[in-house]
Amino acid sequence: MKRLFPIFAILTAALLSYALYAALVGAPTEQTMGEVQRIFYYHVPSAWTAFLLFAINFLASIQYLVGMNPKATRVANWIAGAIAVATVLAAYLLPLPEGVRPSAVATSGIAVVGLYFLIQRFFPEQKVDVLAVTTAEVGVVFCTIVLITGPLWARPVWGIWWTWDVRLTSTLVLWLIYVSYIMLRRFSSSSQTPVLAAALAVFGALDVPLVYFSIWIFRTQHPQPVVGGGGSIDPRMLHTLLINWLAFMCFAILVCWSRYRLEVLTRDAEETAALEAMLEPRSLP
Amino acid sequence: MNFLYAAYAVTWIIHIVYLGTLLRRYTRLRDEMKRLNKTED
Amino acid sequence: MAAIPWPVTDQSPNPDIVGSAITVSGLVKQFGRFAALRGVTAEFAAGRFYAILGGNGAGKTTLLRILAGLIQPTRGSVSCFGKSPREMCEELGYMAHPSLLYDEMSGMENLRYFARLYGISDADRCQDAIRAVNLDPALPRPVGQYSQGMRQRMSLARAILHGPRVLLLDEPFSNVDVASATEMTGLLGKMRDAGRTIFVVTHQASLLEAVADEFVWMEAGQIARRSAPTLAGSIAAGSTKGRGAE
Amino acid sequence: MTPSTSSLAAVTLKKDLRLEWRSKDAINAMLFFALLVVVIFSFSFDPTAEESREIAGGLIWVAFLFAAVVALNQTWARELRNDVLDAYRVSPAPPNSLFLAKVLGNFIFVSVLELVMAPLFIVFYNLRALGPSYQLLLVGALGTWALVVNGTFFAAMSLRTRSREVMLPLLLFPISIPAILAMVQATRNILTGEASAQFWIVLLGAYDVVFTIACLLLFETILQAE
Repeated sequence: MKRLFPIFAILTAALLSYALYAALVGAPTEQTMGEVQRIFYYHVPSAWTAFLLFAINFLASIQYLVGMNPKATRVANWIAGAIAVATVLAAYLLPLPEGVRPSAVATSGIAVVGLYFLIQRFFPEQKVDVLAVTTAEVGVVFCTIVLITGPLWARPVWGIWWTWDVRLTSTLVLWLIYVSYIMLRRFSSSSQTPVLAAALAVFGALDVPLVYFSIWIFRTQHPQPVVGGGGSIDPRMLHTLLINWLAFMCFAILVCWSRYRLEVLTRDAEETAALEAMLEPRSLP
Repeated sequence: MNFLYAAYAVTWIIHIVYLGTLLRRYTRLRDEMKRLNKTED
Repeated sequence: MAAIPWPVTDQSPNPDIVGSAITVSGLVKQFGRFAALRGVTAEFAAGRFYAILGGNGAGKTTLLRILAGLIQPTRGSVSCFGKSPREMCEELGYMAHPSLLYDEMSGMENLRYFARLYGISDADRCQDAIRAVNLDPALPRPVGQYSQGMRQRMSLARAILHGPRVLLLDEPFSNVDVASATEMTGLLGKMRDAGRTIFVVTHQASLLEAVADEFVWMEAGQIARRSAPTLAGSIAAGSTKGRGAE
Repeated sequence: MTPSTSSLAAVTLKKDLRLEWRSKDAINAMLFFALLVVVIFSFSFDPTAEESREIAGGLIWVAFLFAAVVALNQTWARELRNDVLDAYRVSPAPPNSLFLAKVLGNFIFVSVLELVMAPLFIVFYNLRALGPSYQLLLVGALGTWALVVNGTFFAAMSLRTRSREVMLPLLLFPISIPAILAMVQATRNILTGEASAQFWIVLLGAYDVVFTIACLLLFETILQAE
């Protein structure tokens, strides 16, 4: 495992440089937005990565909460299985919005549930909490990048830094929730911090659809100067985007890997320190 | 065009700063481990 | 204390609770960079009176709180009559260093409320519990204006109100005058005789020499020694330092 | 033998109200605080009729939010004195009774504050609803519940943190964003009478249902997480 890390790091570096070249030189220049559109190759992969990390955090948090009780674990596993079946059925039986393929819905449903079981299989007990810490923190880093590159793109293209657009605002709220998640972890004085944090993550996940929905309605009531959208994407652009996404995913895995090891070591050190502190001589009354 | 470079710069600055904090935490942890091992002997 | 009709005699010792009442194995409790317990393994028999003794930070209170189900151990397990402390909470009576009472309400009002938490809406049982600790149920004063000794006794009344099989008491005699303390130990001794298991965490071991069945000495988060209830060997225990706890 | 959740919640609520009545710790300070908030808002935002109608929804709810946070921070203060909360935690009483009692208590408390503040706003800002004004009551009740149910939960969560009083708004505000948006928009729509507030009321109701269920499911875990 340890030898794998540098190999993976070198591969990621190579992939990132190729992706950068593809983004800056390889991809064609967009007609209406010009060169600035190339921010897109950094902005969008970062956003997808951040959302994926937050999703993993949510699954890990649920896992942690139900993992405290074997009965709850069993119930949750059945529910997860039922959700997978329900998404597949819904994908093929219910009418879907224009342009959404049933296979896409079915695959994503199965993927999320599969991820849940993968986490359960490979991250038992306390490890799942380490995973939650890691993904939340790295997710916030990526989300911060999304929030900064977003306005840098919007300013030259739309003429404004910020608009209360659905995606922008939802991302901002998600960022706020996860910053408060990290704060809670830092300020907690409980020996059961993971439980508190996991509960907050579940609340955050419940909040996101409500945020998305409310802002969506809010925005349709207040038309904003959002331009563009629609139309098909140049295949070379799509290629560049996907390469960049792959590169950023690898980079995220690399960072998570380091963070994960750091957290494991910190906890070990804490335990050793705690036991050592007890051994210092003290006197009976 | 400036915006493009600004965006790229910001992205990497944030990543590097975060990696820097990770590195700092690592070194601090290593020091502590060393100290703990010493007291154990 | 003349007669203690309740809760000492209302319940004869349950025949199925012979043998060990509480078993703990490998208890470790870590609070961040501080470990309060580091591997406590012990068996405690039913119907006995244990005094848990030890210096500050020896882990006495943490052990008691784990037995009460208030905190979860980092590692290790607790079994109370074969169940977890949370499942047995109706059979546990817990008294902490703070009074666990509302200062603004009178003793009786407090007990009426806490009785409801155990599903008891019978005022007589509250009155009996207050009388058992030798206080007057009709006292209208709010608990905040009680003396420390009265407050501790009222707190004991709250802990024994529902007739628990196991009593967990943390420093019940701190700041209590000797007369009240002797009364309280007498009551506890009678409750033990009625088949209840009693744990008392205290600094004042001398008060319990007469009534306790066993002294449990804790040191540096472990049980250092279990001995007959006498202070004679305490100096030897005090000199056992740190790691030599096995 | 364990008492039912609702009857125990009623007993606990009665006990809380009685204690509050006896000590009047919080209510007097809170009422004065609420008054101050309204007066300062009136200075800060010029209350001329037409504009004020547009922004009043936001102003009122922001003021209520501040007052509510101060009230919510007091929720567990009484249970922490003498560690009374531990007495609850060792008992077989269902944790959700305690939660419901606290939520209802806070709901009453914050409603009283709002009832004091609302007329002041109406007077200072010369407000009059152009839309169906009975809906304001519904928005008020649902909005207050949204704040109070999550607020009580997060106040319990921040019991286990350092700098408790600061933690509560940090946890509560991000999660409350959709609810606040819904309250503000509904109030604005009703005051200006330009659009229907129906969607926002439904959203607020959905928010209340979702988070009430989530709180009831998770409160025991939080309460026992020491």
